[in-house]
Amino acid sequence: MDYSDDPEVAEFRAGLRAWLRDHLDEHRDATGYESAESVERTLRWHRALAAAGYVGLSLPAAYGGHGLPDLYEAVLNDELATAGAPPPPPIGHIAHAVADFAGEDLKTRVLPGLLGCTEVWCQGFSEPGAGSDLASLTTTAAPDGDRFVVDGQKIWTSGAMWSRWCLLLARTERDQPRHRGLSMLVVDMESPGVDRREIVLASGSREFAEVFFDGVEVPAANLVGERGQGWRIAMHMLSYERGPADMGWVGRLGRVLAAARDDVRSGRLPADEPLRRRLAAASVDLRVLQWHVARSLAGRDPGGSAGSVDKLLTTRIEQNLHHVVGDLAGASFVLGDPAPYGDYLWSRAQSIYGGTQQIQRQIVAQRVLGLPRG
Amino acid sequence: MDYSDDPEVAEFRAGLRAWLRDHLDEHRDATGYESAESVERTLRWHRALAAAGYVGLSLPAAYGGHGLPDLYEAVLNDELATAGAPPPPPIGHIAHAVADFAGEDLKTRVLPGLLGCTEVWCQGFSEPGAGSDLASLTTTAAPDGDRFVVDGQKIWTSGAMWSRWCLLLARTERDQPRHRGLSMLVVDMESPGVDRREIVLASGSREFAEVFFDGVEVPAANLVGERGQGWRIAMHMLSYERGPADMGWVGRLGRVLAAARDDVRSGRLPADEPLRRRLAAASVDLRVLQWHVARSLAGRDPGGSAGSVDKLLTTRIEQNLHHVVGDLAGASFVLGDPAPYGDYLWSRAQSIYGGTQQIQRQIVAQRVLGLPRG
Amino acid sequence: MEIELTAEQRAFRDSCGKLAAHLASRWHRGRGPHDVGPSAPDEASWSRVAEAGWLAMRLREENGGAEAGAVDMMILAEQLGHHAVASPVLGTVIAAEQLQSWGAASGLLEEIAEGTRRLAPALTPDLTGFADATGSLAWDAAGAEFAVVPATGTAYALGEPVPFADQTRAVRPLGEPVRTLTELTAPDGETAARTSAFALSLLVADLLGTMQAALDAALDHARTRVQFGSPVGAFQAVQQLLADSHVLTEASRSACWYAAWAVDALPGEEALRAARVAKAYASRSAVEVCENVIQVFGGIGMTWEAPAHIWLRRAHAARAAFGDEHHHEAVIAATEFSGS
Amino acid sequence: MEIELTAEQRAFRDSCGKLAAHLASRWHRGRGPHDVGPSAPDEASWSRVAEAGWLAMRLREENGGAEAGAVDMMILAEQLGHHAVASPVLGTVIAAEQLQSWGAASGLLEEIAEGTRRLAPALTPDLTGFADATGSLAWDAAGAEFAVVPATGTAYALGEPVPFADQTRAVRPLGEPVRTLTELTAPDGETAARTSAFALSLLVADLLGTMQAALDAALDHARTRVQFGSPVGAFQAVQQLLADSHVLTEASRSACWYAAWAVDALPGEEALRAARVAKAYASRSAVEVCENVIQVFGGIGMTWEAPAHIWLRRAHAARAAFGDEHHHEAVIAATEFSGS
Repeated sequence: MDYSDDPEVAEFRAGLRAWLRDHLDEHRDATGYESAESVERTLRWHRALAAAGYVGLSLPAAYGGHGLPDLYEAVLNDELATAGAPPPPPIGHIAHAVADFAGEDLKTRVLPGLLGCTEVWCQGFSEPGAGSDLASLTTTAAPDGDRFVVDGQKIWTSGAMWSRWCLLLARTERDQPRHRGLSMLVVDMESPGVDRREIVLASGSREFAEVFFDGVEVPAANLVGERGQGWRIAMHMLSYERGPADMGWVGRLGRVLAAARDDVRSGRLPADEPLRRRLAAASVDLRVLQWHVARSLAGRDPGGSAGSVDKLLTTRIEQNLHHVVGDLAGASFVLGDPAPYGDYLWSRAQSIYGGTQQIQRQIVAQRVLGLPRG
Repeated sequence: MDYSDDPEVAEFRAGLRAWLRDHLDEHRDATGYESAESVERTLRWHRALAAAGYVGLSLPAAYGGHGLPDLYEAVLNDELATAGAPPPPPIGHIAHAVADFAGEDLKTRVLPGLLGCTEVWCQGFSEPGAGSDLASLTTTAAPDGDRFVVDGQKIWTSGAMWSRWCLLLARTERDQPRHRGLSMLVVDMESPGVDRREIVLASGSREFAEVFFDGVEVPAANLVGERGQGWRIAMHMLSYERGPADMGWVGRLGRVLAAARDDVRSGRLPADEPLRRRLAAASVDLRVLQWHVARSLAGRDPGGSAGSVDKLLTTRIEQNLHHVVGDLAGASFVLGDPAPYGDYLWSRAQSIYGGTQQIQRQIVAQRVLGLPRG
Repeated sequence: MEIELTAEQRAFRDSCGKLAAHLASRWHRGRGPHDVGPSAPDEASWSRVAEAGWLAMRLREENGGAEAGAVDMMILAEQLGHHAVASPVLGTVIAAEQLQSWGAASGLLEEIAEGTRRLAPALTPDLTGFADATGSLAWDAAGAEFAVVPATGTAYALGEPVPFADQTRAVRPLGEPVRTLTELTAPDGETAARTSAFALSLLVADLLGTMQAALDAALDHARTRVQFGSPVGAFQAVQQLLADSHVLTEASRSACWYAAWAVDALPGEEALRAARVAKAYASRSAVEVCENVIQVFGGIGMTWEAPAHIWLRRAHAARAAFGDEHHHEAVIAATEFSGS
Repeated sequence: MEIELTAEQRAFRDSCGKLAAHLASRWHRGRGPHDVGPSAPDEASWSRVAEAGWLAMRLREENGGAEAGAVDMMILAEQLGHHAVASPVLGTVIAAEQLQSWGAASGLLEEIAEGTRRLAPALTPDLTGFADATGSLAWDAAGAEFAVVPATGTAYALGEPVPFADQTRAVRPLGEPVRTLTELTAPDGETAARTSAFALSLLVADLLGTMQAALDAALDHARTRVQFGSPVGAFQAVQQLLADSHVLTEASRSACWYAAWAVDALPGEEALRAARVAKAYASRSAVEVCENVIQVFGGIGMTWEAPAHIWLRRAHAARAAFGDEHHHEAVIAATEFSGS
């Protein structure tokens, strides 16, 4: 049992911290894909990271990656979140899908732009009629000679308003049941017939969009893997989307708590003993989450359903934390700066996105605990 | 909108309080059907209540009842609980089944003993294989000329160790599906073939038993209502078992909170501000429960599924209250007098007995809110 | 004991519901936070509010009112919450009730009752109660001309709305003094307690209407939205969430009814105690219900376009106004659970 | 970073599990509270405990020990919890660790290590920590001869067990002084913190074993018990309860491992901070899990005959020993969240 970093990881971490000390300040305003201006700032940040060698850490060096173990991605996310830096480009799972399944030609065509952060990508999975139920997707990509013709609608497509490319999960095999009929395609978002509509979230965030496909032609050469392999590739991607363990959530939540602690210690926000006690309980939760995530990262195979355990734990802790800091803020939770209320709203989304809490619990019950299906 | 008692109810309440002032002290040790001695004390208490006119309040006067509205039963339960008196005899639902469904002969034979509290009754519904699922009962009462022959096993039969009579729900119609095959019988517990086995609860309570029936003969004249009507009678009985609204639970929980308040005010138990705040929150819950129960009693038809709403609300409040008073007790929650820990254990049973919390929620979802069955 | 609405009250509820729905239809949350309609009602809407008698009904006859009971006002407030009405009816009614308790001149109260003069109540900066000094905030003040701090005998102009989580109500800082009200006299403790109880009971009703509307919408969604081949409302996990939400809503209704009845029926201090209990309970419950509702809606519930966040925001804001559960439970802890 | 048990540690866990199961088989909870077997082990059982080296392994070599790490002790403690072992192994180990930190004579420690002298730790009357005066209680003291309060340099005889919710452990009042230990010296702060961290880490492991055992049993029950035509574990509502319980158990395991590692790897104060966090988390979680387990068992879980209450009782008692979540969170609140 040893929770200390191995020497190489410690060295990587130290190098990253030094780099952040020198470069973070000029990028603090890289607030994501919200407007043309913020996209500009965000891409600058992503390219700075890429230039410094911090993008594609776990991808093969042959395609612009760095060939490091997954753990390094987690360290990167953790350090960025802890430093209050903007997140790294959310491309790891897309890059893995392409690197691990696409043919040589497609890899060579798209991976440099992806890993160099010169082009924005999005991921077209969810549909209005299929929230947590991916296998029921209805967007079709009808094979037609050396191309596919795509018709349908995607939703919750993060960054779609600004993306050049979309990794699309669509139905190519009409006669195959549910998930066996799906394939994965790289779609040029500038193709005729692609239409996008911004989704504004309750928090005011404008990161998501709906994407409509109306007779969009996609070259057959843009097929990732084989026809009918889409479900398998999607599951492979989701296995890299472990969330809590490697997405820097601990660092992010840690900053929320640290800000509350500073407010209390400095007297900026008065906290009576019941509130202080709830803050202490939230700090207990967060330290346990940190240790749990360390154990997850060190010990487990990527893609185990244990990811659902981590997600449930993180959601529970995050939602409680936001209740506590909301109560600490008192009237200023609803008055004045809307950002804390937006963060609270986001905490509510954690039990919905990426599989609702109900589904996550069911996955744990059935796949981890072996309970029978209802 | 008027929450004050009507004059007749106020008068009844005042009379009851006066009677309790004079008579309660000699009966405080009537602790239920736990041992021969406590049964003796309990029956003395029940007979005192009966003699004073407080048993069978809502039953027809013709059979020894008092012909008052249901509300009076609730007032009785509430006043007894608030005064810290032992509960009244738990016979209301049995008496209603007999009075509302049995033939004249059976009524005349058994109601005087029941309402006069000269004989103890129990209710044989639950079975080991059917917890919340009454329709799957397997105990049989095979018709055989002018009698039935009963074989099977009942569980959670309260007071069975000390009962003379059992109101038994058993399967008489072999060819009828599920609940249409059930009938209700009055079984003499002194019949050959009846065997009882005490169930000791985790709290140490010895109120329950298993009852085994091995070829027990029951005269056909002891059939309540018609053959195959058992399910309907059982549902009718359960409609009188509204629990929270009319069982004095508010008074009982009120006494738990009042004791905690006294301990804090007198300094017997130290309470820091977080605990005081949790006690205050529990007192908020309890007052709301009190108002909710008043509304339930005044407004709703007996037997509506709203009983499940009341049960869920009460359970939530009771379980939280016991967490708070347990924490207030500190180490003495686990050390010394085992009664508070037993009360806490009982609070956990509230979400199980009489239909688990899961089932109650499902009833609310499907019958009250009209959601589809899964 | 008669714990239900009379036939007359049910009819009033229905007529309130109709006008509330109309008012709601004139306000739009837009496509995002920068596109929200103003919460101040247009002239036509405000005229209909005044014509309906909502602003007048609670006042005493000599002030142009009809001396309606707090139960009737609760019925109105629940409908305002149910339709998330943006027009500042509660703010006006509460300001008038407070001014009447300070013996304000009939003329002013009549003008408020007729809707020709628009006032908002001034609350402390933490929104937990009526302001007794400057530095306060006018609550539910969309379109209001001024707010009075009775203890200072002064009416203040109002600044631009400050950012507020609730999109349907405006909170505005007090500006320059515009008028002095010399005739005011502090109410006795009994009256002051009753006035606070009245304000709290309206907020409880607003919370109740809000959570019931949210729950109703979630139930509709659960019956119709299909996932994994079934309506989501057929899944036991969703049923459990909705059942719990119904329990909390019904218990809040019980609390709301009692608190409203108590305002006029019990001594002031007792009424205030009941109102504190109801406000604490409904505040906690409304947030829990609205959070459950968003969970049931799933992704769509997190969008600006869906109404779920409007209810959640209104619930949080109404929870804060006149004190949330922590505020009131701290009072209860100090009075009922403090050591000797 | 290497966050897992070594092959050697897994083998040790299995051997601990075997002996723990054997010890558990020699204790019976009887048919009710008046029929519970004594929690003191018989001579044969205690000999096997001593032979297994459980009492000696943590002590320093010069005191007859093998200087085992806290992680190994955690492995042992988890198995003791898992099988709800009544023999007072933890009490003995903790008493020995404390005496060693006070520089007690090798002779005494060797006797404890060999199982020939049976000691229990003396805790404050609220069980939240080591006693520093008289009026204290000996914890996990079944069969113990005496308890030492090092600050007074005195060993005390022990009275009859007081009623205790946990049927598997005995708590006994300190009686007459029986012996003076003149050679004791108070440990420095670093050592004292580490000793407390060690005791806490064992309690956390005991809680972890307890909740895992309870959860395992509930899972077995859920897979086999049929209601409404299906195993109860197929119902989504039951699955949700069990999934949450698994999450709490795994998070508690993560906390347990870190806290145990920290005892020997980090400075004493840091180790103690980690142990407080783990104890707070596991205390809260163990109760929640055991309550969920009883819910899944349904009626049968409420009987004396079923083991569910034994786990719940042990969880509550281990939660209280060396401080529950409220105790430790109050310390954290005071040190980390107090105003300037």
